[in-house]
Amino acid sequence: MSLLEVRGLTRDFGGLRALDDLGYAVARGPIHAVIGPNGAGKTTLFNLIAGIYVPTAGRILIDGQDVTALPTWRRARLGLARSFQNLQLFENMSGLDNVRTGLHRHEPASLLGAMLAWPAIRRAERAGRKRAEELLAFVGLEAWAEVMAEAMPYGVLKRLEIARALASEPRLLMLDEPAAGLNATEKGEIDGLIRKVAAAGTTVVLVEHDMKLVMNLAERILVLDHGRRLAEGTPAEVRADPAVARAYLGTGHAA
Amino acid sequence: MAEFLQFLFAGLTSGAIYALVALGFTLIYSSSHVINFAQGEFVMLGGLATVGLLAAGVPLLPAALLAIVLTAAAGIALEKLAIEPARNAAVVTLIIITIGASILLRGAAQLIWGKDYHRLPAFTGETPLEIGGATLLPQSLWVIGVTILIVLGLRWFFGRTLLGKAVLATSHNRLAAQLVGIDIGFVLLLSYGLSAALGALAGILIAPITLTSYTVGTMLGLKGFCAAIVGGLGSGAGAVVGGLVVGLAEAMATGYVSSAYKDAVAFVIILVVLVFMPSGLFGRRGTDRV
Amino acid sequence: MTQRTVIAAALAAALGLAAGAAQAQGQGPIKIGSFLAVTGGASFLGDPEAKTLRLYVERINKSGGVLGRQLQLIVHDSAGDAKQAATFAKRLIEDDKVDILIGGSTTGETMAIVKMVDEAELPFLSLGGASVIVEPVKERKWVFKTPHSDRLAVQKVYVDMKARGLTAVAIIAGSGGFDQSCRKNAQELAPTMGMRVVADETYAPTDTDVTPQLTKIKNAAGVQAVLGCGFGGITSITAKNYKQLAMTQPFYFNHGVGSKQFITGAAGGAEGIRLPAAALLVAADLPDSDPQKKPALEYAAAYKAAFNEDISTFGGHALDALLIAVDAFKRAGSTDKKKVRDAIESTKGLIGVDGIFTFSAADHNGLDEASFKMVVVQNGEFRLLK
Amino acid sequence: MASRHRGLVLLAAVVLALPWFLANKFHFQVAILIGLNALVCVGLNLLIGYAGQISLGHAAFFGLGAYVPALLVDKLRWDSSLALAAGLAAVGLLAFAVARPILRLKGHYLAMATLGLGIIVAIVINRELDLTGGPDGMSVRAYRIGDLRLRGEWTWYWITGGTLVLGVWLAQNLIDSPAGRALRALHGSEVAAESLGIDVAGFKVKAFVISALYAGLAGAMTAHFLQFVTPIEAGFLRSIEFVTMVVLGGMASTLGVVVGAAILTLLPQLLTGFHDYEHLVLGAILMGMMIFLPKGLVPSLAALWTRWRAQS
Repeated sequence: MSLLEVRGLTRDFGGLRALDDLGYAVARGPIHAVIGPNGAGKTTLFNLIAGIYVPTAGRILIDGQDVTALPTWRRARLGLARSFQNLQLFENMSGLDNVRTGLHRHEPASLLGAMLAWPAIRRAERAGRKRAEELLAFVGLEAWAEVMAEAMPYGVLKRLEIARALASEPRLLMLDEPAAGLNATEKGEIDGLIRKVAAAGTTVVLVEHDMKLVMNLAERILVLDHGRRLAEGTPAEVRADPAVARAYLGTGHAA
Repeated sequence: MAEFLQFLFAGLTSGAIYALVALGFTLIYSSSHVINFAQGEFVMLGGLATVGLLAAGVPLLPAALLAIVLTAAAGIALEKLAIEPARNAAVVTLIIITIGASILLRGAAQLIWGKDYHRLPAFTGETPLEIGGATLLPQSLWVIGVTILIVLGLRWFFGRTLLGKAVLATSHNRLAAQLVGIDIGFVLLLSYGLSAALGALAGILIAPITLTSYTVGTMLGLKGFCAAIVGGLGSGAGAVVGGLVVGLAEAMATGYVSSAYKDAVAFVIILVVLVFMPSGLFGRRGTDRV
Repeated sequence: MTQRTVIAAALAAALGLAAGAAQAQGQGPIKIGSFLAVTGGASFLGDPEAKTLRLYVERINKSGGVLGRQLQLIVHDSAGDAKQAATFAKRLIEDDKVDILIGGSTTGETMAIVKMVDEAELPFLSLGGASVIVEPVKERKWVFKTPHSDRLAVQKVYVDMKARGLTAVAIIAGSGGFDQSCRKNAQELAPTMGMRVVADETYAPTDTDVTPQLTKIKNAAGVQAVLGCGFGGITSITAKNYKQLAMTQPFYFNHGVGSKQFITGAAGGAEGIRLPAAALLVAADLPDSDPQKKPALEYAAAYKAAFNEDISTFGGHALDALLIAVDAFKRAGSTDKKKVRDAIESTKGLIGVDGIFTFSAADHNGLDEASFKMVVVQNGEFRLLK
Repeated sequence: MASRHRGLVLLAAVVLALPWFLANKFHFQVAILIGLNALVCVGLNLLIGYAGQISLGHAAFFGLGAYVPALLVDKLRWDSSLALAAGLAAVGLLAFAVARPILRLKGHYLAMATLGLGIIVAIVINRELDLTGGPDGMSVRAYRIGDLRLRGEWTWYWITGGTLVLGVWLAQNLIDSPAGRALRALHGSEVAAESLGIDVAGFKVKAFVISALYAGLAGAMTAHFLQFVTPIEAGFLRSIEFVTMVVLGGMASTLGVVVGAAILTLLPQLLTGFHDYEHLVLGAILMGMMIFLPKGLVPSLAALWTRWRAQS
């Protein structure tokens, strides 16, 4: 059974069809990528899977369970995590607290218990703190633990967002343009980080414009154009597909 | 029928008053995304300043114009001295600043003009017009007429003039507006000045009907805020519709249900509208873009 | 540790720790403490009250004070808020150690502190309207009041209506405490006085228009007279709307409209309206034999000279309270609280501007009803209804 | 000692030491009112400061907390504690019922909706004359536990002080917990919070209800202490006062809002000498503080202090 599957997924914005009857399945294991020219529907697909948008038609299944009607937070609790194209960090929190928030689905979230300082919660707090520190180290941000997110540089925020997503120990990690806006060195770091994540057993789906990065990282690639599937396959297959080349050349996005 | 007409006139008059105040809210919100809780005080200032100038022997028209200019100056000062220095503050901080401003303005008005209430003479007499068995004061027509003129004027300003378009551009995207060379500082000053002037004009127009004193701003401000929200913040037409909805609902509820809870009507409407339309009747519905 | 510094500094400043608060009793000035609704919705009461107290304390001091001591007046603005009033009253009692309390412009402010003055055993002259302030007298040992009871106001109106053969009355009342108390009295008194309430409408004091309410009254069956309960700008609007709708039933108001602003604000709409008011309002119309005429005219002149405003009957409540206090201090021969209280209770025939006061153990209002007159607006002036 | 307890210990120390500096019953009364307002603000801060949801209507809960128990005791002769529990239940239920639809709103729309809710409750209390005594208010019986009547400044000082310390302890525990981080997270980014499995709508409702309960409890205590209550306690201006206390003292700073409550409760006492100029000065102070210390007094001063220390 696929870890993630969408069937007949369609989404309209006003008169515009952003995603058109898309079928797509993500198997457990490797790194997947979704590419396509601007406006191809990549982020829309992510937002539909995450539950930010409601589909106009179609179904979304996680591990065979139909989640189409579930709100975002319930899907997250099933093991779906993501990063955002335009960074959505908690600016009012420190680096460490950002990551600790990622632990939410594994922690006792009772308000009453928290107020009364129940031992179980204090214990979870200590364990969570340790886990978050490990995760910060994993993405190489130990030094930023006590800095408020609003004071962090862009490259750091990118990695912090991944650490936060990892904290929820997702089955499926969706990364929306993880390399956008990064310089070559930083891109190298992100590349290594994604490999590390995948090696640790998390399935990764990423949307990315940087073809070098995608071709290097991904084992399977879905190509979207105008909300439709243009091609799907290994990097080599996709590279060889004439339709893909046409679509990219047509919009000036040479790979 | 006569009874219905009477309620209708009352509702239209009150509605037009609320709409005038709401337009002031809308103007400032459009350019700066600040809700100015001192908006009602501009209405108060306009009315009281005119009363004061009249008492000092200035004829009505120059007194009214001078009062509008003075109030506009107060609006500009508010922007320059209080809003501008705190432009990066949180929404609620800005709310407290404008509330502070309204306390300050009320305190100043009470010192200058005392605590008595005053009346301005009606522009064209006090003889009520009789229409279908119901009566309407000529001053109500002034209020309704000027409201219509202002809405048309604002439409022209935003649609046809460069300055108006600059204000709109600032409202949509401040950074982009700055990049195309719009002087944001000036646009903000302008919209506060204009909004204060609008408030003052409202204050002068309604003083013959509602009388005026240093306390009239509070409730008029709240009702105006209500109207602006019902209409959907930032929409001029919405502000007018919102004002009329609130005014008419109050009058009809009083007339056909009960007057005991009349002053709650506006707020019940607010809750009902917002539960079903979280951005008001004409507000932009935003989707999070992530 | 910044927090502690801030808290400590604020507290020290606020609570006046530095000030050597305790002053030798009996040597310094006689302290009169007052908390009034100087601002806010009830400022039509508190403002003239505060002005009157300041004016007359100054005058008394100029003429040598009381018992050879000067009067010291301490006024706090409660803004009509009962919690604020209670805190200021506590401050006056505990911190300023006043010799007498005058104040509470409204019933709410007063009722919030009646228990407090009882425990502090301090004489208290309230300016509030409701009769519960001094009743039951047994529980109000230290509380007195100077204004006529607002129940009496409605009684006066009803008597006048009945004399004109009007028995079906419509009420239009504001939502404030003063207004609602009048409305409640009007409803409760009606059956006992042979009146019927046939319509009952409410407005908020901040309303801009009351034509819908008045239209309902106009179209209600059998309304013979209308009673307005309220004060402030909205009463002028009501009178104006009444005229606009060309309503013909005799229109009455309670004593809340007893100030010149009401008439000027109504733009002619006040003409013919009747209301009960202290004789003060129509002092010029009183026969020369009336003992109140002279003090009332004097007060009106002094107030006008000092503030360039016309008097309202509410300032008169404060003046009477001050006069009663001064009289009691003199007769008690000291500021001993028990003696002053007893002296107030034994006040007899004191001529105030509201009327003539004679207190007793059973009556802590002590006003004769005769001094509450029916008044009519004629040619833009309040005139005594004869 | 965990960092979250440092402020608590400081507060407890102030509560314990303060009576030495209070000269008379008036001073105690002001201290008690500060404590009760602070209690409201500690709860409101969870909603506004941490969860980032504005409310301009919390006086409604304060007012209901005052009126419902008072009425149950007065009209139905209920036991004080039972009435208090019922009052808090009523406050909690109302908050729960309105929270979900209202908290879908954002920014100024939320401000308006909460403001409207508050005003409606105040109007109802004001209008139901036969029940509540209307605008002139009603007397409230002293709180009774068995034959013991809780009266007087000394008693209420310790009740208030103890409740405030307890209230701060509970709030601090919450802030420093998974649930507390969830609240802060939805302030930072609702969509990110949702994507991490946080039930944003649910947490908003819970924060709203908890803050309403703080306000309701403080309202009940205020009414029992003063033995009198008027509809002003539920009114729009009171709501604004509470929010101002929170913002002035410092959003998302529990000690900050206590300081904010202290300042705003003291201001009328400090400014009363200005007489006619009182409102002018009050408005100027509010504006000045918010313009120059937009993050609130305590956080702004703390930041200055850190910078000053770093420089020297």
